[in-house]
Amino acid sequence: MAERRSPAAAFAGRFETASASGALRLAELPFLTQLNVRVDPASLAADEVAGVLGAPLPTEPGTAVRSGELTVAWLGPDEWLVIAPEGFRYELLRKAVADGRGSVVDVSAQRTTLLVAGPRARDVLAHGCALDLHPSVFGPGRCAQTTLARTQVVLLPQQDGFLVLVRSSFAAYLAAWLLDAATEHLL
Amino acid sequence: MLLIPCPWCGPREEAEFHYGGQAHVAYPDDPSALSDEEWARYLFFRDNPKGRFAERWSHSAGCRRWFNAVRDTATNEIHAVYRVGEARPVTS
Amino acid sequence: MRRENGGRIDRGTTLRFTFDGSEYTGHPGDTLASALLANGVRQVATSVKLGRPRGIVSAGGEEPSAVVQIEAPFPEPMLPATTVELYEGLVASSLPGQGRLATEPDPARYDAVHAHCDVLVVGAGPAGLAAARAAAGTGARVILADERSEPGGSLLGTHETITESEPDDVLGPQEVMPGAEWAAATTALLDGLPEVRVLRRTTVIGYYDDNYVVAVERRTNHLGAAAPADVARERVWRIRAKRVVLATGAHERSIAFAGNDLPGVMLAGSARAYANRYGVLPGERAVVFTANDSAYAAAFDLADAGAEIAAIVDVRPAPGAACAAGARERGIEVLTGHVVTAAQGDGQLSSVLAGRLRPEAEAAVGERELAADLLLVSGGWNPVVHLFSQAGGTLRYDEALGTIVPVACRQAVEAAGAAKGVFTLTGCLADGAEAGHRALEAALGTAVSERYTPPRATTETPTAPGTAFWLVPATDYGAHFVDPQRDVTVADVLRATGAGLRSVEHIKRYTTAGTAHDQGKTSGLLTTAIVAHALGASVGELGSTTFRAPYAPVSFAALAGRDRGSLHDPVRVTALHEWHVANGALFENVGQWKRPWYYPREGEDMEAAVLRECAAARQGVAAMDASTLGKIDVIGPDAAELLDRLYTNLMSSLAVGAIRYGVMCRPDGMVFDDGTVIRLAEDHFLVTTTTGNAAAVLDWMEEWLQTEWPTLRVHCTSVTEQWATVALVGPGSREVLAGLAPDLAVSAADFPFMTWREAEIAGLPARVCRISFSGELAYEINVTSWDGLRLWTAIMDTGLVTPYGTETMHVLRAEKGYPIVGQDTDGTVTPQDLGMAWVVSKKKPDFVGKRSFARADTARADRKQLVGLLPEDPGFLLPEGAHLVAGAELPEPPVPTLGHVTSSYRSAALGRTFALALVSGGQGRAGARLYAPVGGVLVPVTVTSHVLYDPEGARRDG
Amino acid sequence: MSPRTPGADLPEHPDRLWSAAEPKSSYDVVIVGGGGHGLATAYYLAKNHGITNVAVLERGWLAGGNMARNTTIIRSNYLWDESAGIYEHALKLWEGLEEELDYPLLFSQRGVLNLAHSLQDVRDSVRRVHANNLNGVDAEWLDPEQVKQVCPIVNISPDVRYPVLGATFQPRAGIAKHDHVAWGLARAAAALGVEFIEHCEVTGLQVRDGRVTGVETTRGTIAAGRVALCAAGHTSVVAATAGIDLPIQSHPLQALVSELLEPVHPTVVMSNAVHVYVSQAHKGELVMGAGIDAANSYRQRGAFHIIERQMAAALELFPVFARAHVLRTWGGVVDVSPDASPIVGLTPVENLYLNCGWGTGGFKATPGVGWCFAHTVANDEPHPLNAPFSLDRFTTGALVDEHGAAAVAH
Repeated sequence: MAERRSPAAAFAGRFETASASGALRLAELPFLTQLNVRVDPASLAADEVAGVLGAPLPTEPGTAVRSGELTVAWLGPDEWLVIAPEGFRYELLRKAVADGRGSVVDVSAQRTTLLVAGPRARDVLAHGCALDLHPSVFGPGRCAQTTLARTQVVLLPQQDGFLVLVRSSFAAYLAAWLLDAATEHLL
Repeated sequence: MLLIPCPWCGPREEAEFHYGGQAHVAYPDDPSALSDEEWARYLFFRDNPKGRFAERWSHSAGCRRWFNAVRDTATNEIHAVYRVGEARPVTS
Repeated sequence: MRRENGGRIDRGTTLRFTFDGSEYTGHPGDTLASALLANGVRQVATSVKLGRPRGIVSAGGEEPSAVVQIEAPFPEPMLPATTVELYEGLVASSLPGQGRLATEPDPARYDAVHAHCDVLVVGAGPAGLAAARAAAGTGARVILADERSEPGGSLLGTHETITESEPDDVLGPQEVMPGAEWAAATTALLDGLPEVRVLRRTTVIGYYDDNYVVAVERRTNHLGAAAPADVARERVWRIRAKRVVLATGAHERSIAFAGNDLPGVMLAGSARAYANRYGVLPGERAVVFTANDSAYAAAFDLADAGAEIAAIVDVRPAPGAACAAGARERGIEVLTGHVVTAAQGDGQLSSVLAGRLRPEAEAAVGERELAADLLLVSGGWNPVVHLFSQAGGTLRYDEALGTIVPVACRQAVEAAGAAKGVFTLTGCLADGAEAGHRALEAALGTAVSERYTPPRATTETPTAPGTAFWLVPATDYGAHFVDPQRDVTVADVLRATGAGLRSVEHIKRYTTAGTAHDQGKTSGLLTTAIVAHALGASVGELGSTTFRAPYAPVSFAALAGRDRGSLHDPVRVTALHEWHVANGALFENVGQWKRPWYYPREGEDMEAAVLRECAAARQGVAAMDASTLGKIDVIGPDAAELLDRLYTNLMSSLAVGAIRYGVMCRPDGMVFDDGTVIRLAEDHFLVTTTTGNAAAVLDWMEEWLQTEWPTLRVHCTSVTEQWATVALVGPGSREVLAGLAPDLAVSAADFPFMTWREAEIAGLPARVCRISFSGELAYEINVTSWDGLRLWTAIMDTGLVTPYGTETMHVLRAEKGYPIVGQDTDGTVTPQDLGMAWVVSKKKPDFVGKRSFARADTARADRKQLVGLLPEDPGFLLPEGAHLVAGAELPEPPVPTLGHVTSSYRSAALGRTFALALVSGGQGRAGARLYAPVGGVLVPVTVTSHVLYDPEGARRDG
Repeated sequence: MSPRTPGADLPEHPDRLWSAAEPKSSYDVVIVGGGGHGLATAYYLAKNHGITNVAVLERGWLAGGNMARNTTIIRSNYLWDESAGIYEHALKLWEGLEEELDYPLLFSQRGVLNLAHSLQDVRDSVRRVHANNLNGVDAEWLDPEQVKQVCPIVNISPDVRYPVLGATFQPRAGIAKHDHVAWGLARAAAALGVEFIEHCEVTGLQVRDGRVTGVETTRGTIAAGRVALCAAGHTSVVAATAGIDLPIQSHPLQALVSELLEPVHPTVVMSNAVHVYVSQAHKGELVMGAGIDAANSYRQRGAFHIIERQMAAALELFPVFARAHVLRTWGGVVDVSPDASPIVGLTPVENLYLNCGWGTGGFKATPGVGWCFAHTVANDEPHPLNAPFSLDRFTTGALVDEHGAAAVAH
């Protein structure tokens, strides 16, 4: 039986080639667990969720918190994205928001995660992202839902680059776009 | 490209937003009680001032939240943004 | 003619180029214009209407005359020779007013980049460099953009000298240095700062709302054929700046006199730049015609470089003292109170007529003929206020300066230096530094005590106030050119005012002045002044016309950037896409999605393939990738209530485990979308939408939830790509499913129509829905999109299943009379029109669209309604889009239409062609004969029910 | 040295156009708005109905609004019978207008191609062609090869993102020169006695007992027997002063022009799917229209990203345009109605007449709407061709929905 397949799997080789010079590191981080969490941040359920996650839900727009292997990114005033390692069990989270107190929707396969890192990462993204990606305003601990090229993404700045979460059906387009945008930066 | 201050996410490019037309046009409580004229007004008639205009935007490529803005349609200057359900602020 | 030395050119390197078929040489640092002048080429263009010879007038982007065609390395129309940097192998030709496009696609790369800064400084002349230096001091983020290859602006074309006011740890002690050196040193300093970016060859073309500034960088053009293919030739910079300083300098303007378009007539400051920057003397014997002091500096520099200055013709009673002294020193005759009445020559300037300006006389008369091959003209300087105006800034005519100056702007911008009418070098340096500091403080929102003290000029171009002088009076204005590129003369302007026109806008349109390649950079104000003269008004009264983007011409390709070819618009694909490609599918664009259209086998055309795929679905088993359907997770205590309000039918009554088809309307009652609703739990639904409307439906739900019904406790989340969906269709589908899911009870009783089950299919966790868009026994199997390919492969590996595409899906559903939103509807169709009154709840007090069904028009009996059509010739395929008429003969137009064919197919199941159509009063016309005019023939058709296949629904349970 | 290119310049305007007038205290008819529609209405009021005591009030310079800013495409290949009726009437008038006005309008029937890029586009296009044929509007469906014959520079390669699958072609369609049209109408109307008052902004409508009696302007009050609104994007603002709300919204629409180029583009190409329409005007410049800004605005300038997108789409269709240059961009303010069709007819206020909501279709309708609107004003009754475009269609629901199929949704 065939293996399961991630949306940008076909780009693995090209990502590797593009990463060879050290100017840029491109890779897909496939099969991460992603959960869309909706809950009133002022509710007891939110506290329970925080308890399960081991970190309070970030309430400042455009921020993300890390808790061990988890990243919790603000998506909206009552909406978060939990990014966890593959296979993360979220029954406790579901329970925390049960009985109409909120929702947890598994969106792990809805988006895939691309790593854009290295010294030229910011320059590459600047070809298609209108946000100010300067580390003084968009460094680790921030997050943003925005547009990259002609598709919507969630951006999570890291110490050395960015995680770019993209809808699976757009992943091939965005991968091709990133490789194209990287052209000059790899010369 | 306007820079629209999303009440949640802060200033973002106009292209991230979806325009929603005039704000504060409530869906009628009981449409069946309306005359055809009244229903037509709800369906099709919206203010179109040259000047300050309370309008709806959705930060569709960002936090997906609808909000209201007071924008001057003669200059495109945005004088205020406010959340759905809040009263239109006085912007002089 | 090239001087023996001097100029910022690399004399050690020779570049060969061709102009109008002749070969010439030049040097790096040359423009095409300077190289042509160095080679003695005077005529570089022919005028568009009058066919007059034209030469080089300026040394910059304001050039109104010398517009050339690049032929090689790649054809490019209409570039000012003054902005084309010379490169090896350049081939150019003169133009008769129209450029020529390449016939081959442009191989070059173009891209765009976003940038953000605290302060953007536009223009790297003395004011701009000082501004950038002042703004960059504290580590602020600064962008300095300049359109030339080398920063320095006017400093590159003069011999002015500068000294720093304070010793500088980078630039060193207070040395007196040539301005160009200071510019280079300052630029080097700026280049070294990590948060400063100096953009050379970058023209700011547009200033938009919220300090959005667009610039175009020309990155490889100056390399000619050596330009690397992987480097973007041009780059669009989309800059958001907290503050902007416009140090865009000033353009010199001409004066209207007879023959002022003759090759050899040149703006004085430009001639000076050719001599100093390019080491080129544009003529050997020059006359200078001026209304201000600045042209004296040009005269002196040319004289010092070896040209003969025949005379300076100055309209003023006297020049400034320094100018008078300088002329005396050099033995140059100054004719004060004089004007040039004509430039003369055959194809190029050979002499100049000058005469006394007599205010009482109707016309100035040429009294002296001065032999000359060069005439330097200065009618004054116009601040480059284009970007300030684009930003929404107001302008005014300054009587004392005789020009338009910026006043105020709502946006965070200010002008500095010559761009705001400061014309001394020391003044520009000081003004630039001030503006840069102000911008820095405003951008940071705080006072900054550290401050850059600007340098001062140690030699200055004299700048005693000029006089605003526009027009040499004459009896015939037929050769007094206002806009040489459009061949507009003073006579044309007078004709326009004579026709009754009073507005400058009308007159520009009447004459076409200002509409050429240069967009009137040097001619705009002159035109206004001539109109004022003609109307007896003041220049200030007439005001300035609007400046529009782009400031300078910008290539289409630069604006298009990388959004070309496969990157033009995202291609959305499903998890199964690679399989479809590998198995020969042809694809249909559905919105941004690529969907398999059909899978032709060897030798099959579309018709054969679709008949085969349809037969498989009706007689065996077939499968389609249905992953593109929109999927929305709707959860919360009020989820059912939300769906009740948005769908025309009732959803709250749906049992957990069951599925219902639903239709959504807009408030106007017209069908917006349709799909299935799956009840996963009491408070949990999965809604499917059409492929094209997935995003619109989610937006629709959010809009109502957030803006109208915020108290409803519901959350909607897109899960379109979470799931891969495979439709398994056909009488044999149960067997195939059973084989793949041994633990699933698949009998019709155990797994009834319109229910769903969780199951393991091919070892994969799946949700199976028993729904059908074909009328056959069918299942939709959902697995996570990671598993999509495994599921699909497992299904195909059974060897029993035929893959089918959207075309077959269309045929199958049409045979059953199922409409496709967007194909059988067009935004003017209600559910009732589709014969689906059953989907419109009578129980619910309200739902979106309900009120509109009570309007007069939606109640009409003759509305267009969905029907089936059977062509009387069962082999005739009606074209989709064909119309229907009542009579067997076509009267003269206009002929009222009864409706049109929305879908039309050959049906394997029906053994004939059929169609769906929207027909006026169609539901009452069953059995009627109508006619479709097709290719000049009236094709008879019979109206039937829109459900043509298995109307009793006998096949759905297999 | 190449010779100068013939045809690169335009025919001269006449030596006499019109004279600016000072406002009189009263007119039989005051037309608000001196754009193409106002001028055409004035002309036909005078010519067809003998009503010559007419003033056209213009807040700026005559024909300086959308008339001066549009891309001058003229066609009548609309889908619905109602639309085809009025646009085809206009096209027939265009065909005789140059002679009638004795003015070189540069009306060039070079044909218009409307491209189809998806299977649904094809269905919609074929539907429109068949509808046009029934309405006596010339229209044909062309396959990609035929498209290439009409316009050789169109890229019909199947490998592009949205390939050209065919096009509708209206041979009688084309372009004209907007200023010439406006000035031709103005000159002819002036000759019949119509007065033009420029820099005269209407700030209010005077209404007494449900009847309009005059207009307040920046140049004083002017009494009027009848008032005809032809203010395009600004109609809402003027109508509001008489208490009339209109179902229209004003949006910026952009256009741009290139430098003069040797002839490469022999027809007009429109592509709704990718928001491009382009022709090569008489002097040789490429004239292109872009998409409409989403948000209401009266700023005569649109957003830059719309131009960028338009260019990307334009180069997909016309790769040879790559190194052409944009010389100038500009914007107009278009008044868009809910069904993308105009509103022409009577109003709840007696003697006040409405002509608005033309969106992007105003220029091509100029003589047709002038003819019909003049009839409406002169007879206090809609002309049969504009009767379907009444304001009350929004109440009954009898819209003339020219949006066509919105999105393909299967």
